[in-house]
Amino acid sequence: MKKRVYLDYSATTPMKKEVLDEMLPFFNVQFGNPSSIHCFGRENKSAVDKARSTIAKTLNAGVDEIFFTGGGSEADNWGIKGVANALKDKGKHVITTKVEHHAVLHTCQYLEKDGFDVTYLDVDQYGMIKIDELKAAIRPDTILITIMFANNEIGTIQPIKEIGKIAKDYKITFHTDAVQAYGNVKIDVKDLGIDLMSLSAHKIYGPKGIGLLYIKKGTKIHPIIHGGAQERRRRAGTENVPAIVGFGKAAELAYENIDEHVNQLVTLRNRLINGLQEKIPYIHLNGHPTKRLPGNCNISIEFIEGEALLLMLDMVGIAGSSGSACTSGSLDPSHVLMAIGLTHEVAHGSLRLTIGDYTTEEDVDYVIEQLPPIVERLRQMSPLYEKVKGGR
Amino acid sequence: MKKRVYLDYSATTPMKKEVLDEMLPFFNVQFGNPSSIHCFGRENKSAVDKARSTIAKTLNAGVDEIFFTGGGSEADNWGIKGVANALKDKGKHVITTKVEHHAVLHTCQYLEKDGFDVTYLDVDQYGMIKIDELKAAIRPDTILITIMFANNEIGTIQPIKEIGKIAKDYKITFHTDAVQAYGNVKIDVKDLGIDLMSLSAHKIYGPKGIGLLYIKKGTKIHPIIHGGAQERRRRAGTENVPAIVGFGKAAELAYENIDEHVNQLVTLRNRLINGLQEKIPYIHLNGHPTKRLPGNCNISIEFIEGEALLLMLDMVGIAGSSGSACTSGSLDPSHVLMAIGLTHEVAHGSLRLTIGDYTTEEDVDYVIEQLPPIVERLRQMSPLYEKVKGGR
Amino acid sequence: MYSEKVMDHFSNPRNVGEIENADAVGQVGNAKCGDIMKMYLKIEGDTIVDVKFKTFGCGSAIATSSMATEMIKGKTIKEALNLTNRAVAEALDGLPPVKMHCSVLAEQAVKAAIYNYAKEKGLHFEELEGFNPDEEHDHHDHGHDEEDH
Ligand SMILES: Cc1ncc(COP(=O)(O)O)c(C=O)c1O
Ligand SMILES: Cc1ncc(COP(=O)(O)O)c(C=O)c1O
Ligand code: FES
Ligand code: FES
Repeated sequence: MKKRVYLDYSATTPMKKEVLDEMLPFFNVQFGNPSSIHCFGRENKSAVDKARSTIAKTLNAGVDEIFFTGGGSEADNWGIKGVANALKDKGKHVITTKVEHHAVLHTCQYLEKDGFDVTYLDVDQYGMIKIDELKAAIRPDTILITIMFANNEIGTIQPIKEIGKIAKDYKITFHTDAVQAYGNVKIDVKDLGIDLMSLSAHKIYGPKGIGLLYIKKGTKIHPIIHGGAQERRRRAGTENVPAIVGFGKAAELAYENIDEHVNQLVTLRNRLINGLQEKIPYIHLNGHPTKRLPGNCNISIEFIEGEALLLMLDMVGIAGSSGSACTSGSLDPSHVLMAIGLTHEVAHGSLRLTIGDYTTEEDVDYVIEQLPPIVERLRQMSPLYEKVKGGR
Repeated sequence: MKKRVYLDYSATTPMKKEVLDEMLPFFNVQFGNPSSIHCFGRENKSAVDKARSTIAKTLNAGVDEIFFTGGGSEADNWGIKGVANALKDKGKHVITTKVEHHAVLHTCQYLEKDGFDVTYLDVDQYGMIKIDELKAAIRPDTILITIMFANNEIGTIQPIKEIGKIAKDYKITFHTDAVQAYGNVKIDVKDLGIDLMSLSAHKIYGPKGIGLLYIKKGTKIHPIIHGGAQERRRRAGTENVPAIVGFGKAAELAYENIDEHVNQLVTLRNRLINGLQEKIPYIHLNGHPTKRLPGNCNISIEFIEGEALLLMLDMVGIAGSSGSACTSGSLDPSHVLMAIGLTHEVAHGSLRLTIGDYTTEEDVDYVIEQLPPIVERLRQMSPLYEKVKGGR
Repeated sequence: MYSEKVMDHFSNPRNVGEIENADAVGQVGNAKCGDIMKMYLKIEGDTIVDVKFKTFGCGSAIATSSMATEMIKGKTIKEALNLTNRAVAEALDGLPPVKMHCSVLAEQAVKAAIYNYAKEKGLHFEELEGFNPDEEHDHHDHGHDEEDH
């Protein structure tokens, strides 16, 4: 078989075998509806409770503060719209950033159509918000601050504890999208002052289609999926028992040796970044040099375009992703790369390679070997490159 | 092992082995994100497309009219709130029934808080709406009719084609919750005049946590989960590939021999109903005698209470469900049983046994043998029963 | 996502490069996605005897550039001016709807080169009437959002 190197762990991860094994009985043996009174249901209720408590422990949260959803996007939508609807009589101003995931950004834009006012904070060249600007944006009618924990494209980790403190001082609800941070950063919701937090299992070697919203006790929020009395009446729908069980197992695995996992990722990532920087001219790293996700390498490769690059990498078996307009179907280059001040052209040539638990040193070296000639080939085709070769 | 007879197929079903087998590779081999450009993603995109097309065929729908969701409840919420938000400038009146699933009912109640006006149609003793009353309820500002295809408690199947015709005549969007009907009734969305329809995979031997909303081309509807560009920009969130693939397989199996499946269920169900009616006095069938789901048996057993009954059945390994307040956590007896005119006491003593593909004649006979003594025991404890024995 | 032909022209693009002392050079940018294409023509009489391109753009942009150069090489100027983006896309066995706009780049780059050539030589081509090489073209179809936006 052709060599295949998966470096798109931020997009999604393979499920760990231990996770699948844990899930299997719940598909067709212990399949009952946990809301049912009979034993087919009851035994499932305790499996769900166990997963909930495992996850709660990894966050220093209470078991009654964890609410399962159909994924990270639903959790983001719920956190934001749920608070906006619950507090709209108090105020209609929301603060977020320009670098949020679309699940947050588009939800905020929808709120704007609905009469809310949203401030989108700028970020610096590393993708960091400025605490002063956050403070300055706060108004008497601000009801919600939603700022992501770690960025999915460039990996930058925001100063969550400082934000939490400000939110608390001003008595504003604080939501954070921690979909990328979970499993890669230690998170103590109490210590960080988080009121609401979105997570998704498929980013931590768990199943797709399951996420959760952490809701600090006492936080005012409406449901967005109405119906049955599941999740203590806050999120309707028959519990996705196998997925919840899998999420619990994945969370357990992620946090039982997180230090080791982080070290391994950082080592491999630095090898990759250094290797590429040595071999390819006119490239630079996006995101913060140190306050970044352990597995994230996002580089801009000047004079070339991301989709073409991904296609060529795919031909040699390397799977990555790009912030190029041409890959997104939306025709605008990544809003994150634009927000950190890249030009259209440079944003186009960005490549995100994200490392995970199954990445090996060999994989990294294979990329360091394969990427330079591909870049060179594309640059030879590029009208932008001529000038440089002549000019510089 | 103790005998275990599962007769709660309307609550949820075990996943078929063929469904699980089809899903397995997508957990950790073909695990890519279908939105990605590389081969890990692309091969998944075609798996999703295939499932979408299989399901579309069972409904006589277009592939571009199927939108996957995180379950039946989300689909109901989306169908209703999505249309309400899209059409609120045209009107704010919605028509539904008193016997809808909570996912519809509570969503409509939420709309009422939001300034919408909702008419809840009555039903007759069999749980059927009256077409005249539907027509009479229509107003110039009616934007949506949402009436379930088949009832989850009593199994009654509504006159969907007539409703579809009226909706069309009056140019009102028509949504139907077909979560219980799918796989048990042949559904041709074009012929029936359905604009929007909610389905859920776990009721047809597919996975939990996956459903869909059928959206007829051209229907005006807003998203409720905003974010990424998945599902043609209408429902954000990384596609739950294994679950979608499983849903597709379950749909295929459900419709490849639906006539046989229905016959088998009807035969067993009638055996159960007749057997119980012969052996137990003071019981009667709820729901329509003929226009009902093939696997549904819902009987009211006078003078006893449902939770106690379920617990005793559970002790002999029989899993059923009840419309009793005591099982629901809400303390109100089933709104469906109240709507068909049962008294509080009688509603309390209702038992729903739902038959499915793995139910055998033996299972049915076991229930016919076990239930009468249990009922007798509970009746002996009941103060209501004394009077009857004395009086009649 | 892409047809085999697109992938072929993408991975083995024909006529990549520059022509020294080209008779005609045109460069256009795509307003939609910010991509750039540059076309070099060698013209003898009214025939295009050689053509080369350089493209900063996606797989589809590279493949359409390559295909367009093949389709106009050896053709007359008039024939080249009649090349439409649809014809290029068809020759590639089609493009995904969101990628149709990339093929517009190829059509425009050819036109831009000939436009510059005509201006320099004082020639007039009725096919170029109303053509403005600096105008950012935006009128071609691409994948559309659903009705609800
Ligand atoms: C009629 C009906 N509608 C909606 C639902 C909700 O579906 P889900 O559990 O997939 O959210 C159910 C089942 O619980 C149902 O029976
Ligand atoms: C930061 C961030 N938020 C939200 C999401 C959405 O999560 P999901 O795909 O589970 O809906 C993702 C991943 O896609 C993400 O990276
Ligand atoms: S050139 Fe950018 S999308 Fe094709
Ligand atoms: S008597 Fe206990 S809940 Fe009904």
